[in-house]
Parts: sequence; structure tokens; C-alpha cells
Amino acid sequence: MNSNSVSVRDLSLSFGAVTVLETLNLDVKDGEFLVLLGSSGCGKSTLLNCIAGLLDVSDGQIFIKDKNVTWEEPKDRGIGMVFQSYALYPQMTVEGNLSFGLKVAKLPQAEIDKRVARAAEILQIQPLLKRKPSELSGGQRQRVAIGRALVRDVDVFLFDEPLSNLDAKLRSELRVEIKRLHQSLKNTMIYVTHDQIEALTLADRIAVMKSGVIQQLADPMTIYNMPENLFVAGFIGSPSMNFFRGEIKDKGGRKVVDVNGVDFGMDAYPARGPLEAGRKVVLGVRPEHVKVDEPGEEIHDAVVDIEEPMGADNLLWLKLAGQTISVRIAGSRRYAPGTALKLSFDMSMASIFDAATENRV
Amino acid sequence: MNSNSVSVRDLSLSFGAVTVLETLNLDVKDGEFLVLLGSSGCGKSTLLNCIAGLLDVSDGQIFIKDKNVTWEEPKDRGIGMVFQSYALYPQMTVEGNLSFGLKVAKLPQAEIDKRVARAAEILQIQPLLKRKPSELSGGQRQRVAIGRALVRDVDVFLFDEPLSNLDAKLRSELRVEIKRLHQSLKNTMIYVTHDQIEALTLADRIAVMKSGVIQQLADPMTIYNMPENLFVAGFIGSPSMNFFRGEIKDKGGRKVVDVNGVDFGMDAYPARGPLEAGRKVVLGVRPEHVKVDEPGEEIHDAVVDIEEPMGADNLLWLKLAGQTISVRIAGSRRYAPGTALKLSFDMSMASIFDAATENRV
Amino acid sequence: AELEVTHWWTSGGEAAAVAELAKAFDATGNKWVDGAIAGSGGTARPIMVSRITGGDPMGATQFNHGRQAEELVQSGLMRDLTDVATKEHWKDIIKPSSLLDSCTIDGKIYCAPVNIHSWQWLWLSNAAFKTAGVEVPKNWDEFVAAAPALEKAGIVPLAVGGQPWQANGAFGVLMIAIGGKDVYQKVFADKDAEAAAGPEMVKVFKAADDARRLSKGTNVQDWNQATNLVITGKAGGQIMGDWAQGEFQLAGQKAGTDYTCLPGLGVNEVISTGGDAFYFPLLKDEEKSKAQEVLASTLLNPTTQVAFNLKKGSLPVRGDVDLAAANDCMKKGLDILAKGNVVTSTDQMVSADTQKQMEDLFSEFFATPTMTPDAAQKRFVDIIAAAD
Amino acid sequence: MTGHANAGRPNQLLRNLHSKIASIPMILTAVVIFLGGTLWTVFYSFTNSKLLPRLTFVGLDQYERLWSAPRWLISIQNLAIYGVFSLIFSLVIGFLLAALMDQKIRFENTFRTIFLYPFALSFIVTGLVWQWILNPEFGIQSVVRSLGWSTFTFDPLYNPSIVIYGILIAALWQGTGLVMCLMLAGLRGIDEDIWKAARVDGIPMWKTYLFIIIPMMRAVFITTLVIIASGIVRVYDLVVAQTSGGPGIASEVPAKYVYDYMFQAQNLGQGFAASTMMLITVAIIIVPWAYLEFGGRKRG
Amino acid sequence: MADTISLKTTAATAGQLAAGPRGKKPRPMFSPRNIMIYGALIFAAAYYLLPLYVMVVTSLKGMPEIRLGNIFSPPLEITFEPWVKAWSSACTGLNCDGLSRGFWNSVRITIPSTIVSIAIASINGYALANWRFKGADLFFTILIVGAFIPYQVMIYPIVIVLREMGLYGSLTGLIIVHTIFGMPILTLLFRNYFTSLPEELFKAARVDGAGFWTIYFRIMLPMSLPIFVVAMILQVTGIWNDFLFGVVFTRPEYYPMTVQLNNIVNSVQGVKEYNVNMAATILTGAVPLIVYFVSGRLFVRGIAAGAVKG
Ligand SMILES: Nc1ncnc2c1ncn2[C@@H]1O[C@H](COP(=O)(O)OP(=O)(O)OP(=O)(O)O)[C@@H](O)[C@H]1O
Ligand SMILES: Nc1ncnc2c1ncn2[C@@H]1O[C@H](COP(=O)(O)OP(=O)(O)OP(=O)(O)O)[C@@H](O)[C@H]1O
Ligand SMILES: [Mg+2]
Ligand SMILES: [Mg+2]
Repeated sequence: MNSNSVSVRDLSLSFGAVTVLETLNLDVKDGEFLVLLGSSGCGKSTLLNCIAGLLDVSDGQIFIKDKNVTWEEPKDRGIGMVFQSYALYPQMTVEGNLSFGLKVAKLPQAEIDKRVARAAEILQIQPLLKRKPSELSGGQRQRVAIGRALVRDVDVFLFDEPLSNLDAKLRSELRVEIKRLHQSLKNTMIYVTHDQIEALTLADRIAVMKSGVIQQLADPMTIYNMPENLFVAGFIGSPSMNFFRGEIKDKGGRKVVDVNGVDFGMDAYPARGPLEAGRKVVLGVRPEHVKVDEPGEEIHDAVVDIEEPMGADNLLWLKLAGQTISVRIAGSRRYAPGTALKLSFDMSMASIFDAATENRV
Repeated sequence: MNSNSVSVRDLSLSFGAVTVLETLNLDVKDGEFLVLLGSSGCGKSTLLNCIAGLLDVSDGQIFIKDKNVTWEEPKDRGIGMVFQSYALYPQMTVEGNLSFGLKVAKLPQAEIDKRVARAAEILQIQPLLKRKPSELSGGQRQRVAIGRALVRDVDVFLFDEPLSNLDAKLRSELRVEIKRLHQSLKNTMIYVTHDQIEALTLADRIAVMKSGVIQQLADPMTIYNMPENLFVAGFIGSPSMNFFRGEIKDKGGRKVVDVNGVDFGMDAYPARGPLEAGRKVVLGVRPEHVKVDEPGEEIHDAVVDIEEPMGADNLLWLKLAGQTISVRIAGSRRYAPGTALKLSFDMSMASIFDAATENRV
Repeated sequence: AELEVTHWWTSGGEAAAVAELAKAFDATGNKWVDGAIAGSGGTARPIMVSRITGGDPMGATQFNHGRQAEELVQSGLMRDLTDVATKEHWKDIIKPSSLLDSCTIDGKIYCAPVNIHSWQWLWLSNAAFKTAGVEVPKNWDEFVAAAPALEKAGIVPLAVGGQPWQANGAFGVLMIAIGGKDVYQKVFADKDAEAAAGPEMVKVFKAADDARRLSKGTNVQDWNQATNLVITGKAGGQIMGDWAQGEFQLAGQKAGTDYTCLPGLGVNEVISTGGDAFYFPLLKDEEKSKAQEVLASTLLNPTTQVAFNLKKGSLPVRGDVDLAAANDCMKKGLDILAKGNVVTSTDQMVSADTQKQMEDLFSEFFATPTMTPDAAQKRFVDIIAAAD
Repeated sequence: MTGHANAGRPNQLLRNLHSKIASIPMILTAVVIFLGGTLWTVFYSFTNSKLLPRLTFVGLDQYERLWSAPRWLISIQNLAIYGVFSLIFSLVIGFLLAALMDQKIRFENTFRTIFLYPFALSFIVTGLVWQWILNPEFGIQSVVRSLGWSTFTFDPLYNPSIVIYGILIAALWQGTGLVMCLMLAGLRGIDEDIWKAARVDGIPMWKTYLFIIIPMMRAVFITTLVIIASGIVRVYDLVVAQTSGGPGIASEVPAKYVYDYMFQAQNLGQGFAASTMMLITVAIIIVPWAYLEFGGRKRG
Repeated sequence: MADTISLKTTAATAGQLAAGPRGKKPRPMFSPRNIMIYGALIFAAAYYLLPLYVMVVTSLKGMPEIRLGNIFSPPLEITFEPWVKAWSSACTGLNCDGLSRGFWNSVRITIPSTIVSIAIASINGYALANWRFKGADLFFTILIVGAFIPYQVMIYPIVIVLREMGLYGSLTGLIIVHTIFGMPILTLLFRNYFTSLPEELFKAARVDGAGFWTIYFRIMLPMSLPIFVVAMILQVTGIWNDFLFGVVFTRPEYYPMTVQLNNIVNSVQGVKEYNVNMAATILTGAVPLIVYFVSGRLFVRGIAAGAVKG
């Protein structure tokens, strides 16, 4: 099947006077892992809750498996949902948590047992079935929460920041597990997060949201390397992309971006159209695309301000063209603050945005 | 001055029957940035609170600036403290928060104003002075909390996970600021965190703690590259170091670590002493020290299980010698799951631990 | 049938009197279910009214004889007793006839009066005066004159309990005794504000001022606690209705030897004819309605009247019964009644609202030494002017 | 995707139907009893209803009479005194006790039980006991006198000028335990770090309470205030049990005026007028608060 | 302060370092601080206990002993007669069976009233917290304002309503009255409590297909013990101690214990029998006191959960 699994059409939602989502459209393909990424309060959860049927839409329609479910009850939409706080029923055992929905749906006991057993096996929580949630670790709770969606045998999984209550280590472990789960189940999954690492590692496609509007919807590498606008460029990547406000100039027949008198040659930049001189632009270069003490097109001098060794990588903060920029180099290369060094920029990996529209050019 | 700024001697602390710290010793040099790193519940905050005088020690002594302060009140110890939850006085303005302690200490108003102005300048919060904490963003609050320690003009700053309530982006920004602050103030700082990135980037020295015991106290690169024991090795680095349980063998006059029949040559490994054959060891290799499709000493075949593109980096999870290992490569190099590839290990950067004592050999 | 009867007769003498009614009613083959509510009419009346208006009426209920049930009757919630009354010739046997008038609304009779209570009594403790070394006074003026001696002996001259109606009642007594029957009639029957402001009333307020001074230090709430002070000789006297007699009796005291009673304060031998009456809410239950009739006639039965009133210390509503067993004080009362020296009680003349206002005024007056008689009189005039 | 036709929005009345059905008792109570009863009361306060409600309108007569009745004025004055002092003392005593209890003391449970048990007793019982203790002939006065201070006078319930304070003593005894409980819960909800920060800043304990902790407990104070205030407006039983409004009318309160005039004086109109005045007072205090607290705020 | 410390700084040797205070800071049991704290607490406790003490002591004395004087002195001769009299033979009017009859009436009133009022209020709170519909807040606000209306004001309207419903005087009517007057505060408590429960739990249950009632019974109820305890204590004490409604809205066969208490206390036969009154008082207060003593700890916890967040 190549149809859409979830389609959102012209969705609007307001809380009283506050409009959170406005005529939003989104198609999620069958079997796709779609991540909704955005900063806090941008409306990710709201969108997810609309899809789940936990919020009544103000306008627009929602289709799941080509069926209009705009006014269906959550249980009738064929979705399962996993929450940030796990939302396990504290007074029930793990088994009770898994089977609650099925019991409510009055499934035969044999069927319930079968499904619980299967979910427990997939998630490797068989030994925990008789425990209460309070007797589980964070990671185990999260797994049970996923199991609760799993037993419902649904087409679409909705995750609302399922990992953000966990510590870094566990988070990276469970991330891998969710990825593996998706690879084996092949369900459609919609996953809300504000953690870009999760988004980049898990997604087939990422929808970057800002104030209720989808800014870019594309696969992770496109998002990372070819951000559609300034917001996406700045939002993705840690530390942030380095931005330089400048102007396009013709210098000896060669197009450059002039930033406070410092020139960045644009020959290697894969521009979308002709860039006339005089246009005000923002040049963005990721920290790992700045080369230190390596040969390159243009060489700029700079002095290390702060060094942040992070183990595998080493982050340098330096001043260039009147602003602070960050540079990522291998963890084994060390530069003490005050060291002078030479920078060059990989312009083929750079992004240039119109200063007015903030869109990629 | 080259003396110790803070010294902890044989410190023990119990809550009733539970002993949290036992005969712990720690010297912090003047002007040093020391990070206490450890997982939740290992006693970091407890130790910090003892130093601050917020907890009565059960046994042992604490010296600050060579003065025995074991029984002193917190305010008389010459320390300032910054808390995870900011702990700002919510109904006072920023200015009130900064000056309240000074007012209580009956400093002259001129002096108070001077100190507040200085702190505000250092932290660039002058425009916020008249606001209430509830009108500040998380980052601004954290800055005010630091300011409150700053105005007290103390020798030692104590930080208890000051950034862990902030989102990732803000966290990395404030990290840089704290680092800069330390570079300009040159105070002694003791900083508690469970975030290794913070520890690695900020610290002059890191004390890795586990169940109330300091496991290793060294500078970040030593901790990262030459972990003293298995716990430190596994705790630092994300994703974790890859561990292989094996045995040292003599193969053709050459020492190797044999892991389920797969051999890792040890010629390049900077061993601390002779390693006799037959010894059971754990070999640890960081993900970035595994090379993919590059020439190397030994070449191992493997198949990609999961790929986690993270923008600047790309993480691969593969099976080798019967276990899952992670490999970090540049973000631009992509391998779809299922791809076969060739691995080699940079044994000069590896760590080997005795399987029984778990200490580095 | 079972009939629930509510009333607020809970003090010792009162309860004994009720028992007589219950006994008589039970003897007719019915059953008296007692619904006593303690704490005087102030507490009990709201409950009774609520129940009647709420549609869950009792079988019969006590009210003070007068206008307290007027509106209940007008709203058709009460039962018409005219048939029973005619059959038993209440018009002829009930004396004074003003009692029955109060039960009559639009020519129909709605209540059965059971007793006559008069307020106009000064009860004196012979022992107290003996202790103080003075003669037992024969009238109000002597009493006032004897007060200093009592005070010297540590005895409160005049016991006045804290409940508002006591102060109000005492004032009414002073009014008839000092001001006279005419003023009383003018003020209460005609609501004549000028009379209320007149010189006669100034004298009354002066006397009330005396009474207030004499009552200082009483420190009790209930009327029978105040009576008890007299019984035990801790107080010299008390202005209280004839029901106080029940307490003396219960305490085993004898009129004349242990205590002395001065009707009309010994000044003006007039008594008011208030009292209690039973009202019968309209019931749906046939059988109970029958029982109501039986109860009504039982209440006026001569033997019941005697038994009840002897215990209660009140006078019977029938002129034709023999009260040989009555004690001195009761006999004095009967005499006055026979002479026709009676006035209608305030309950029958002014509304509960006006009563309440007067209670507020006089209880404040008695508790507030700083309030001048003049000021009190002004307010009294206002109340009378607005009275209905 | 051609589902436009069947995208009909279901009837809004039927959405959340169970919730609406389940709320019927609440809606009925709010509308019929509280709102309806209030309107009914206000309406009839313009009539001259006596024992039974009657529709003869007399304009503002009842109110004129009310505001010229000395007893009503005294009631209002008493309520004001009682209200102000009982608010202040409840909050102060409740908070002090809670602060003491919060010092990691031993026997906390015992102390808490002791402070809170009067709350389980009715005002009738409370009034009775304190009437007895404050009775000059048996109570504290006589005990102190018998110890030798023969001029010692302590008879609040028999002295018109201080009787309201006698009632206050009993009211505080009964009510401060709950306040203490609320305050304690509030104190326990304060972030530990605030205390630590204050200690590091060298702020003495009492200053920390006064300038930092109390302002932080605004919500608790408001809840407490509402609970105390609602009790104050309704005070009735305690007065009846202790003094019946006496001596004279020195300890009368508005709720008692309402009751007495409605039922004893059989003047509903007057009682309703007094009720209406009380309701207006309550509304002036409460409605803005309730609106801020429950109406305007959306759940986040 | 920092300066003072650095001034004192000396180049300390290791030997000097080891000197000075070590180990636990001594905190004497009778420090001024402790004396103040416990002194204040004990003083306050005395004030709170005094009336209870007086009640108990008085109830164990005979009348002569009481008349002789000191209410605080312990009984010379302990007698349980006042208790017996209060329980089984004190008279009101013609009925001389003391409190015993009222006790069972109180039980009959309190149990159903408590259950019904808590059931309704908890459902209200649940609906307000999790299933808000248009206008719900308005009704709730009215309800809260209603908490301030003096009971006396509402008696008349309620008499009329009950009369129209034909429930006046019945036990059902009284239960309704208690439910009505318990509703504002209880609804507030439950609403606050349910609001403080994670909303995601509720959402998860809805995705699982549970409806209004299933969520209430299966998810919310089992999590709400503390607040139910608070509500139960409030209602049991409130209803048990009620006098006004019990007497206005029922007939004598249902009169609760407090009415009997009022009758005993106010029916003065000669002198006030303080010992009987006190015994009756304690007996009447016993049930709420026991309920409170048994579950007081949960009460504080529940208060913290439901009342303080507002
Ligand atoms: N019940 C509500 N009433 C009013 N506004 C609301 C409500 N729920 C959410 N909002 C607002 O809608 C916006 C979007 O909220 P939403 O929860 O969808 O954000 P989010 O992207 O999920 O953020 P987070 O990452 O913090 O979960 C926010 O500005 C929030 O304040
Ligand atoms: N007041 C206390 N009473 C009893 N045990 C305590 C107390 N405070 C802390 N502990 C215990 O002491 C241990 C160390 O606690 P501590 O707060 O120092 O941990 P931590 O390293 O700061 O952890 P985290 O990263 O979660 O803050 C924990 O196991 C904790 O349970
Ligand atoms: Mg969200
Ligand atoms: Mg900690």
C-alpha cells in the first residue's frame, strides 16, 4: 500500500482566543516514522492530541487510513499513544496496564493473554508483568508504556516526547530500541520531540514546527544540510550553525558574501538561482564545516576564546568578523584559549538565506 | 597562592542508618574548576551540602582557605551557592534577590549598590534588575542565581546541577558563559552535575563518584582517554565505550585480547605493566576509535544493524564478536542498515581493565 | 392513632405537666408521641413552623397563645376546630373569653387553649431576706428599699436571666404595676405612641432602671436558673410568670414559708392572661385527624385541666373546675382572675415582630448600664409607633 | 480522500454527554439552590412577608428599618471585630504553630493531633465547654481567685464590652488547628533549596519566614483566608451556644439576626433584607476572588 | 566577609590542618532554640488540651464536688454516673432515654449522607477537572460563592424546594440537604486533587477506550485515597455535628444526637448538671474524634494534596 496513513487537512485549533494551529496540512505515509520537532510551546503536542482525538479540532479534518476520523473517539481511530510521563495506571500491575484497554474493549481473555504475551516478548518485559509501575525503573516504565500501545494492535503509534523524562544514557539506549521496534513492526509512527538528536536519528522524515506552522518537512539529512529557512537552520544542530549577516558582492568577477569586510567566496555554494550583487543575506556555516589549520579556499585568522573538550569532539569558540563562532574539531586536537589559528570554510556545505524573507536562496 | 582552597578530610556522613559518604578526601586547588560527576543518588549533592555547611557532617573535617569550617554556619564559610531549581526569592525583584543577603549582613548601601552593579554587569542582567523572577526566562533566572553568589564576593562557588532544568540549547549557551565567568573571576568552583558533557567541557579536574566514593580525580582528557576503572570508562562517553570481555593470549609471540575467538592486537596499547597471557580482561574501545572501511592493523567484517545519523556525526550499531557495538563516523558518511563493512580498531586509544578488579591495566 | 405533639416544655415542672397531658391522651386509646424541643420557644418555634410549612406537620403543636400562628391559619395549613368547640361548648366554659377570641379567626376556632399564664409575679426568697436581716417586702417599693441590705449580704436582689424574653417580660410587669392598666392598654392594644412617651411611662422606665441596677451580677441564662437562685437564697427575688411556681414546687418549697409571691408586684393586683394553646395542623391521615379531635377535647377536659395546671403552676382555662389542691399563690391568682382584674397578654396584642424588637431593646437595656432610661424610652416609642 | 461529506460536526450538546449528566446535581444545586435561593431571598426582601412569604411590595422599607435597628448595627460591628481578629489570630497562630512544627521536631504527630482535634468537635460543643471555662463562678476567674488574687476578674462572656473576644477565644481554639494543617502543608511544599539559599545568604530564620517563605505561600494563605472568611460570615452556632447573643445584645451577629427575625420575630421580609446585605458583603469579597481563581484561568 | 577570611589565611601545615573541630557539630538537647520551640509547642498544647481535660474531669465528678468549686482539680471520687445518665436516662420532655436514641439516628444520617455527598462531589470534581464542558466553570463559581452563604439564609428556600419535591421531613431530604451544603468545599477539594493528577493518565485511559465512568471508577478512584479520607473526615464531623438541619429538616424519630445533646444541655432541671452535660458532650463528640484520631495522618496528607493547590 502506498497511500497515506495519516492525513491532516486544514487543521485549525484554538483555545479560546489563542490560536495554536492554523490550517495545518500534513500527510504521513504508511509505515513512515515521522518526527514533529519544535521548541516548547510550538503546538506539537496539540497537533498530536488532535490526531489522537484527545482534543476537538476547531476546524479541518483528520483522516487515518483514509477514513475521516475527525469526530471519532480516540479508541476508534486505530491509534496507540505513548506519553512523556509514561502515564501508567499506578494501581495496576504491568499486566493490568497492558490489558486494561483490551478488557474495556471486551476482548476474549485468550486473545488478551496472547497479545499481552506478544508485547511483553517484543519489549522483553516478561519478568515484570506482575510488578506495579512504582517498582519499575524509568526505562522499564517507558517500555511498558510502549507495550500499552503495542497490545492495541493499531496502525498508527503516537509518541509524545516519550524519552524526555529519562537520563541521557537511558535515552540513547531506548532511542535505539524504538528505532529497532519500528524496523520490525513497520507501523506508522508519529513522534513528538524537542530533542534534535532524537529527531535526526529516528526519523524517516522530520517536520520542523514553529508557532503551529510546519517550517520544513523532509528527511533528516536534507533538514540538516539544506535547511529551508533561517529558523530551521538555527534550530537544528548543536552548537548552532554560525550565522554571518552580510551582503553579496562582486569581487573581481567572483561572487562573495561580504561580512563586515571579511569575504566568503561563494563559488562552491549550490545556489538555487542567480544571486545578484547587493542582496542582503545571512550566511550559515555549521561548526563542523569550519576547518582549522587545514588548507582551504580562503584563510581567516582567529584566536581561541574558549575551548570545550567533549571527549570525541572538541569545540572551539572564536571571534571572527566581529562575532563569536563555534568550530567543531576532533577530540584529540587541543587548542588552549589564546592560541592563534587559521580557519577556512567548506562553502559547499554552507547555507545562504535571504536576510528579508529568511528563506534559503 | 598555591594552597588548597577547599579540603575535605575523612568526611563521613550518614542519614540515620544509611551511610552516604565514608571517609572521603578531596582537595580543591585555589582557582580550580572542579566538577563532581556521578549518577543520581551517588552523594554529589550531599558532599556539596557538607562543604556549604548545609548538612552537619557525621565525622571528618572541612577546610576552606585553610580554615577549619567544619562547625561554621554556611554564611561564614566564604561560599556562594547556586541551585538546580534556581531557588530565587520569587516575590523580590532581581535586584532584591541580589541584595537581600547583603542587606541582612548590614553592609552600607553604597557597597551593596556597587556589588550588585558589578554582578549585573558581569552577567549582563542590568536590564532585568527591576523584574520579578517569574518574568524571567530559565536562562535569565539561572544567571540571577549565579549573581546571588557573585555579590557575596566569596572565594568558593558551589554549583548543584545549575543547568539541568534548562533545555539543551540554553544549557550549551550557559555552559559557555559559566566557563567564561570562571576564566575571568578565577574563583574556586565546585560544580555538581550528572551530565558528562558539562563535566568534560567545564572542568579543570573531574571527580567521578559512585556510591559516595570518588572513583577517579583527574583532568577531563585523562578521564576520557585513560579511565581508571571500568565504571569511569562506561560512565563517560556517549554512546558508551564498547566493551569486550576476553582473555589475553599469546598468538605468535604477539599479545592479543581474544574475544569469543576474535583477536584484538595489543601492540599499540600503552599497558601499565606486563600482561601475562591467560588473564581475563575487559577491552574497551570508544565508538570514535573504531574505523570503518579504512586501512588498519586488524580488519573485522560486520553488518550495519541500525544507523543513527546525528547531523555532524553518524552512529552505526553493528554486531561484532557476538555483541552490539557502536561506531561513530562523520555525518556525511552514510551506511544503510544491512550494509557490510570492514572495521579496524585504534588500539592506542583503547582501555583494558582487569575483569576481576575492574581496574585499568 | 399516634399523634406527635411538639412543645418546648422541658424544665422539670413543665415536663411533669406534659406528662399529665400525655397520660390523659393515652388513656383515650391513642398515643402521645412526645416531640419536645429544648431551649424555649425561640428555638422551637422556627422548627415547628418549618415543619408545618414544609409539608411534614406534626399532629399537634404548642404555641404561645396569641398571634404566633396567625399566618399559618390564614394560609390554610391549620385545622378548623369549630366543630369540636361547638360540641363541647368551649364558648361557655373558657374563661376569660379573650382566650378563645385569640383562637378565632374569621369566626372559626383554630386552637385549644390549655392554661392561663400570668406574668405579673414577684417571687421572693424568704431565706434571703432573713439572711440580710430585713422584712420580706410586700410590694415593689419595699423591695427596692430592701435591696441595699441584700447586696451587703452578698445577695443579688433581683435575678434576671439572660434570655431576651425575660427582660421584656419583666418590663411588661413593671408597666402594669407602675404605669397601670390603662397605659398598658393604650400602648399595646392601641399602639398609642403618645402614651408610650407619656409621663406614666417615664416612671415605668425609672422602675426598670432600678430593676436593672438590682439585677447586676445575675450571670445566668435560663429563667429557671434564675429561679433557682431565688430558691437557694442566692437572690432576693425574681419577676417571673407563674410557671416559676413549678420550680418552687419541684424543689419542695412551700409558698408563704419558704417563698413569697406578690402578684402585680404587690402594687397593682392585675394579671395578664397569656398562656399556651395547642394548634392542630391539617393532616391528610383520616385516623390522625380523628385523634386530633380527641386530643383537643382531652386538653380541655376538667380533670386534665386540673392535673396539668397544678403541675405547671398555671391557671386552668375553665372557670368550672375545682382547684382545691392549689397552693397559696395559685389561689391568689384565681382570686384576681375571679375579680376580673385581667388584661390581655402582649402575645395576643402585638405581633411577634414587635415582641422581638422589644426583647432586643430590653435585653440590651438590662445588660447595658450606660443606656439611659430616656434613650430606652425613645426607642420604645419608635417601636410602638411602628408596631402592628 | 473524499470524506468531506461525512465530516459532519456532531451536535455540540451531545459531546461530553456523560460529564454533563454527571454534573446535573451540581448544576441543580448551583442554579436552583444557591442562585435561585439567593434571588428568591433578594426578591422577597422587598416585601413585607411575615411568617410566610407574601407578595406585598414595600420597596426599601425593610432595609431602612434594618439599618436603623441598633441590634443590626451591633451585629455588623461584632462581625467586623470578630472577623478581623479571627483572621489575624488564626493566620498568625496557625502559621506560628506550623512553623514550629516544621522544625523537624519530635512527636510531631502528637502535637498535630492535639492542635487539630478541636476541629472534630462542633461549635455547640466548643461553645459549651468554653462557656463553662469562662464562667466567672466556676471557671478561670474563680480558680485564680481561690489562689489568692481575690480581685482577679476574667469574665469575658458576662461583660458586654469584651464578650465578642470571649467568643473569639473559643473560635480560635476550634479553628486554628485546621489553619495550622493548611500552613504546614504549604510549608512542606516549599522548595528545600530556598531554605538552603537563605542560609548561605546568612538570612536569619525569622527573616527568611517573613520576607521569603510567607510571600511564597500566597496560594495557601488565600485558600486559608477563604476557608476562615466563609466561617466568619456564617458564625452562628458558637454565639448561640456560648452567649445566645448576650449579655443583652452585646454579642449578636448578622447570621443570628437573620435567623431570629425570620423565625422568631416571624418577619421574613426583615430577615431576607438582612440576608441580602450579608450576601452583598460576601459577593463583594468573594466574586472577584472566585473569578480570578476559577473563572479566568485556563488549565495549562 | 570574604576579606576577613582571606586575612586570616595562613600558610597552614598539614599538622595545623588536622587541628580544630572535627565530626558532628555538637547540638545540645536543651539548646535555647529547642527550649523555645518545645516550650511554645507545649504551651500551645496545654491551651488546646485544657477544654478536653475540663470536660473529662468534670464528667467524672459528682454534682456536689462540682459545686464546691475548682473545675481544674481532678475528681476526688470518680463516678461514671453522669455518663450513664447522659447516655441512657437524661430526660427531654417525656423521653428519658438520653443520647442513646440520637446516637443511632446520627449513624443512620451520617453514613448515607457522607457517602452520597462524597460520591456526588467527587464526580463533580472529576467532571470539572477532566471533562470540562462549556459553562462548567460558571456553575462551579456559583457553587464556591455558595460556600459563603450562611445556612440560615438558605433554610427557607430549601424548605420550599423539599416541600415541592415531597421530600420534606424524610431521611432522603436530609441527605440531600447535607449533600447540597457539603458540595462547594468538597467539589473544590476533589477538583483540585484531580487536577493535580497527571493529565496524561487521563488521556492514556481515553486512548485505551475507557469512557467517563470507566475512567472514574477504574483509574481515578483507586488513586484518590488521601482526598477521600479528607472528604470523609470533613463530612463525618460536619454531618455528625450538625444540629440545625437535623432538627429543621427531619421529624423527631430521626433527630440526631446533637439535638438530644441540645435538649439535655438546655433542659435545665433546677441546677445545671454540668457533669452530665460534659459527659453528653464528650459522647457526642466521640465519633468524629475517633474518626479523626484514626485517620488524622492521612488527613494532613490529603489536605496537602487537595486544598493547598488552588
Ligand atoms: N488547554 C490549553 N488552553 C490554552 N492554551 C493552551 C492549552 N494547551 C496548550 N496551550 C497553548 O498552546 C500552545 C501549544 O502547546 P503544546 O502543548 O502543543 O506545545 P508543545 O509543542 O507540545 O510544547 P512542549 O514541548 O512544551 O510539550 C502553547 O503556547 C500552550 O500555551
Ligand atoms: N535527608 C536524607 N535522608 C536520608 N537519605 C538521604 C537524604 N538525602 C539524601 N539521601 C540519600 O543519600 C544519597 C545521596 O543523595 P544525593 O542527594 O547526595 O545524591 P545526588 O548525587 O545529588 O543525586 P542527584 O543527581 O539525583 O541529585 C541518596 O541515595 C539519597 O537517597
Ligand atoms: Mg508537548
Ligand atoms: Mg543532587
